[in-house]
Amino acid sequence: MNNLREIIFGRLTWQAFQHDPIMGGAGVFMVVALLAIMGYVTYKHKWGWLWRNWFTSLDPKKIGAMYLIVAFIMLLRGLADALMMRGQQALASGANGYLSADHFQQVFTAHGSIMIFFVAMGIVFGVINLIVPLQIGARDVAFPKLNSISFWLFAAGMIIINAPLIAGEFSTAGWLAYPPLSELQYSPGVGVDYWIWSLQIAGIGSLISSINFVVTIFKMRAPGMTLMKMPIFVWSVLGSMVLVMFAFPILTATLGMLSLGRLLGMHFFTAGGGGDAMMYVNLIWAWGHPEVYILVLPAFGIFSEVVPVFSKKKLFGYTSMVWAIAIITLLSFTVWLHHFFTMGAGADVNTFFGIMTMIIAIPTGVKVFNWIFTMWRGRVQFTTAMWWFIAFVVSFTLGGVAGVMMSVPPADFQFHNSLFLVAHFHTMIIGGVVFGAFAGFNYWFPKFFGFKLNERIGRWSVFMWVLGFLLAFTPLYILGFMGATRRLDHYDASLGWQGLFIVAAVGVGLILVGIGLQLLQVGVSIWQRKQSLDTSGDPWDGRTLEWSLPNPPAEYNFAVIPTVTERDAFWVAKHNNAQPSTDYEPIVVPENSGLGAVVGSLALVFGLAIVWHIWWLVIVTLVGVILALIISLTRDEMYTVITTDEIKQIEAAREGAAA
Amino acid sequence: MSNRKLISYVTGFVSSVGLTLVAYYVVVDRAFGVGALTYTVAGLAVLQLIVQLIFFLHIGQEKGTHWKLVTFIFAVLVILIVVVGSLWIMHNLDYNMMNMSPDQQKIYMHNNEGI
Amino acid sequence: MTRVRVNRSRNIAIAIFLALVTVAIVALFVFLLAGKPIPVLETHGTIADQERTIIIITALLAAIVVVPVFAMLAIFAWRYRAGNSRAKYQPNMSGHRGLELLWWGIPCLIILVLGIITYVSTHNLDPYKQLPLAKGQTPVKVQVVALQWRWLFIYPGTQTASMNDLTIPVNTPIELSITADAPMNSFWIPALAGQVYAMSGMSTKLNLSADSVGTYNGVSSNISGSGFAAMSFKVHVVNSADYKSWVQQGAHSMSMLTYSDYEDIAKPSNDSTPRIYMLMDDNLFNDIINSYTSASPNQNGSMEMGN
Amino acid sequence: MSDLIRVVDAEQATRNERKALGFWIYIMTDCVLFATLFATYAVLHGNVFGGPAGKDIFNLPFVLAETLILLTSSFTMGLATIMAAKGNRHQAYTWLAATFILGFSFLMMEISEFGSLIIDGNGPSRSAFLSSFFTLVGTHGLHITVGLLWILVMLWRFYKHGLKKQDLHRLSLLALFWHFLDVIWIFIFTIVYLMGSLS
Repeated sequence: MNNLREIIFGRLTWQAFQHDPIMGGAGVFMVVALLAIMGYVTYKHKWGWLWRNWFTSLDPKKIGAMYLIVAFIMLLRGLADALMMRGQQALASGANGYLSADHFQQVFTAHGSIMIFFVAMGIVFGVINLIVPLQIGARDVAFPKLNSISFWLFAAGMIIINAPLIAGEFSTAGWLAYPPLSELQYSPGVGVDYWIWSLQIAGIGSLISSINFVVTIFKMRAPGMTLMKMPIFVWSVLGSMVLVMFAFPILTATLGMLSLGRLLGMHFFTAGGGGDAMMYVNLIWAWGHPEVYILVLPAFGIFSEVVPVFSKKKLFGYTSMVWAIAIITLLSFTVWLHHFFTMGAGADVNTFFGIMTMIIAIPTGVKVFNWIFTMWRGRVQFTTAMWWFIAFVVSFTLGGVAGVMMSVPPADFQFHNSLFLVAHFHTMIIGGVVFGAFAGFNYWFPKFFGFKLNERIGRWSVFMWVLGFLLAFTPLYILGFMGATRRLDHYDASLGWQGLFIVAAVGVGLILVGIGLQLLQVGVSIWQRKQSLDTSGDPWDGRTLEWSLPNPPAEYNFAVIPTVTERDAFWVAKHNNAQPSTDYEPIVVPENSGLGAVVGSLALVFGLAIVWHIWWLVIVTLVGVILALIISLTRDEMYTVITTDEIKQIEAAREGAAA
Repeated sequence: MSNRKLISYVTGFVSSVGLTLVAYYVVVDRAFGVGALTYTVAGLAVLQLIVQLIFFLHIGQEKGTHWKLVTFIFAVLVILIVVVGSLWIMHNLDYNMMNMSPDQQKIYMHNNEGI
Repeated sequence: MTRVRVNRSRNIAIAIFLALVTVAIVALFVFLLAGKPIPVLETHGTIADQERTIIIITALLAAIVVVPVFAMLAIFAWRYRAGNSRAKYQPNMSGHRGLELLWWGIPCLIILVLGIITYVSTHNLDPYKQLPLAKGQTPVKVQVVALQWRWLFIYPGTQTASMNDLTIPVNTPIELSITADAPMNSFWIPALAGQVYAMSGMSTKLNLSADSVGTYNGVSSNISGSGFAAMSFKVHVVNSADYKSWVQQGAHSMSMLTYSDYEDIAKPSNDSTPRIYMLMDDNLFNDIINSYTSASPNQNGSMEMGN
Repeated sequence: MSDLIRVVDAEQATRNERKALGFWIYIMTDCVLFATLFATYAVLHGNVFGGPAGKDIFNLPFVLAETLILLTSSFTMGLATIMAAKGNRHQAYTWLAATFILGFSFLMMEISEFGSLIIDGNGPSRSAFLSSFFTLVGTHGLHITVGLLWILVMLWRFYKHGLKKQDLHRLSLLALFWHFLDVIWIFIFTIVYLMGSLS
């Protein structure tokens, strides 16, 4: 009998659903929230509407919005994990905190994996889907169906990484799961498998999306928009997507080899059998370092759009900024060893990678100088987006100092895996990517919702965020000097660290206040949207093409694709008060396609099945994916054509609303 | 137009087969020392890569901006950095860990000096 | 005109408030640090001393770039704010070759200087480099094995091995060979020297020398399973006479350490109380490495396979 | 209506051009994936852990046959594209079928090699060398299987719908994929088999 159960359910048993109160509580909360939402949608008979307008939509703006919704939900989960860790470390001086060591290790592994793979990557792909087609004067991305598949693989990965709250437990091996700890010998449970397959499925989604956007930027720019006339945000996205394109295959191969070690007993990285765990560390960081530049380059791009607009001035040193992006893109493949200076490589190897790490700091520094000199002799308006830029420069530059300090191998021998390092990468990612996302959110919000966000509450949310951020991470820098390593679930009272950990907990509390103010900002802005309506489509006197469209832009973006003659295309058109041309041509729009949702759900079931070794289900879902792809790819692509008079009506209706 | 493509395929095919056979027999008959053999065989492989790229994959013959060529060159650059970098790092790491017990040293010498 | 004055006083009030907040925070951190050990800065090892100097030099070099960034950010944000119509306004100014040269050039120079420092210091402070020996001095060799959540120290040539207690003579070069019979760990004594990974099936090296007697903390700084947080040990730096008598303890310790005894204590455990063992097998360190690398089950019968 | 058809055809042409570039970039990313597996093989091929090394298990004549078969299939795939471009449906169909047969026999030879290794107890879980060997050559085998499946789909479409414009475009992508797999095999043949038998 047992044998039959194993064939059907693999290693899934009832015990897998039993959890300790906190994890079980989180799982129940998640299921209840999901059921509540699904119940509300059923009550409102909105499933058809959701399927037609959102789940099968190939409009990149809608896919971008869905990315951002998933990223926001995952930000809440990541923050909850952060709070639990701060709480544990504030209490665990000389005693065990309220979490067991095993549970604490699941919390920091989930915090790291979710924040990087589902919050940061979600924000990057969300903003790119929303903004890049608008800025290059395109109606769509190069491969609309693949774009939908990418999102649904990302969503499937998100569900898999949250499934351990319901069944089984999550990995305790950290966000990069170094073997031999992540091999079967030391992690026999399902935790590491959940981690592998959630990242693998989301990673393949990211890879497909990067190919999509590189071809979009190469082939679908408005006529006349040469590479050197593109908005600088599009340059940073091009750099980021090239990095995704060439780094994610390394992640796919490495995660594949780790899972082959766990599923079929292969010996790539195992302790015995000839395996070499150092090769895993080498490969995972050969992907890992380009990954952090994948996240930060689009944030640099957002600031390169925000600062010129709110300084009423051209971007300072456009060519120099483009060269900086190109150098960062190439050099980010040559520095990865600084993540394991202490593994025992020789002095020559450490010196080479140390010096390469310092060299890559030069273009980053140049970009900061160029932003600051964009403010020089400008008229700087301190909107919330601009305050986020100030917060970015303050935190990112401090983080940069810590980075340069750790680029010298002997100094890194004292900082590696200490809280100094933890404070450094949080300063770079929160200061860079998160503050960049918030600046972008405030800057482009009117474009998609038609009204501006409240400035006063926005400013206060920035101040609270920055104060909380400094209070949360300065203690960690200091604790690094005191010899505190990362990932400690308790520590000796004699070391005298508790006071600093309490200050860090207070800091995260202030960050929560900052986030509360942001939610308040959105709520109040929605409530008072009448007062801050913007019907001109250009609330900030913008410079790039997305501001030439009404708020929110039509599904096809541009009724007539504009021809571009110079950089800052919209600013030039505005000052020559060129009216948008009205000789409309029929527009070809791809029909909705359920392929993305189908492949995504099959990938979700595949992921869960392979984690629980339900082999028959693994084969069924794989065959399902192959069949779905063959059927959809051999069918002739169906288009709907918007005729010229339909366009006239839509544009006329928009003019009416705007007037 | 099509017989020009035919000639390209035929030349590509014949030279590929030729290069493969040369590499094969050079190794089987141990024409020179192991070190020299390794480099010849690697050289023949790169040669065949270039042959296939030109005659089968028609690289560089696209009209308009050569995006294919640009992405190919960047891919080769990344591959060289990652592969050569990894080999240099891992060799250096293994060398540093080398003070193992005597019989490991024998295995290590045998494997690494032997290639 | 009064509105402007009110504005100015409001700004001054904000400035004072911010200054007070910063002073309060700085005071808080000074209070929290008073009397607490800061090993990375208060170093007691020749290697750690040099590493501390490099940390300070690098921070200062990086500050050369950071201080002007903050200054210019504040000045430009204030001087060119929209309200200040007196400031020069050049909307089409989009580049300046001289300035570009400045902030491409100066960082390159700084990095050149830092690069030289890196080259010299990385070779000088390489954990694998033997430390210079005074006349007639012989380095003390210690073999370290990272277990599941404890540290075993083997003193080859003596009959002593100890758990979680590294006792070394002062002002003597110590040569540590480090391996693991556990997931990847990192052997780190902040006060004495930089860290180095401890990995199974291979041995890494760390050369250090303590320059003052005392007790220091050692930790593992790489996650190695559930007991990782408790994986610290004490380092007792004693004068050479005390060291000689300490090292003899093993000879008359009750608990013996053969390979099979070793296999018992290598099982996962959180019992981190220091212990002294009588070392029976002088080749224990290599046998532990051997159990991972050689396929044939070695004579001690422990066959470590991947799964 | 005619101008709608014209617009849709023009749209399809630009989309096909983008697909060609997108597929080429996908192949570049696949090269990086194989590069990672090659790097792992190069690092781990010495770790035989008491098991057989490369020269003990490689049968060079057998591998030479495999290589020549795959090279020929690359040539017949080229002929299929030429014939399809000329509109000669029968010739295109025959050469494509020939490519399938050659590709299929290559796959069967590879599976038999793997099978005999596993039966002798030298499966992928025997040592790091064998793990990296099976994974590198196996991943190439998987790609060949996908290629063969794709050829079958194309054979079915030629049989059922003749030479339609969109299928010619799909055939050109398939040929690109097949030639790429042949290039990867050249490096496997050289680095794994030829260099393996030298040590």
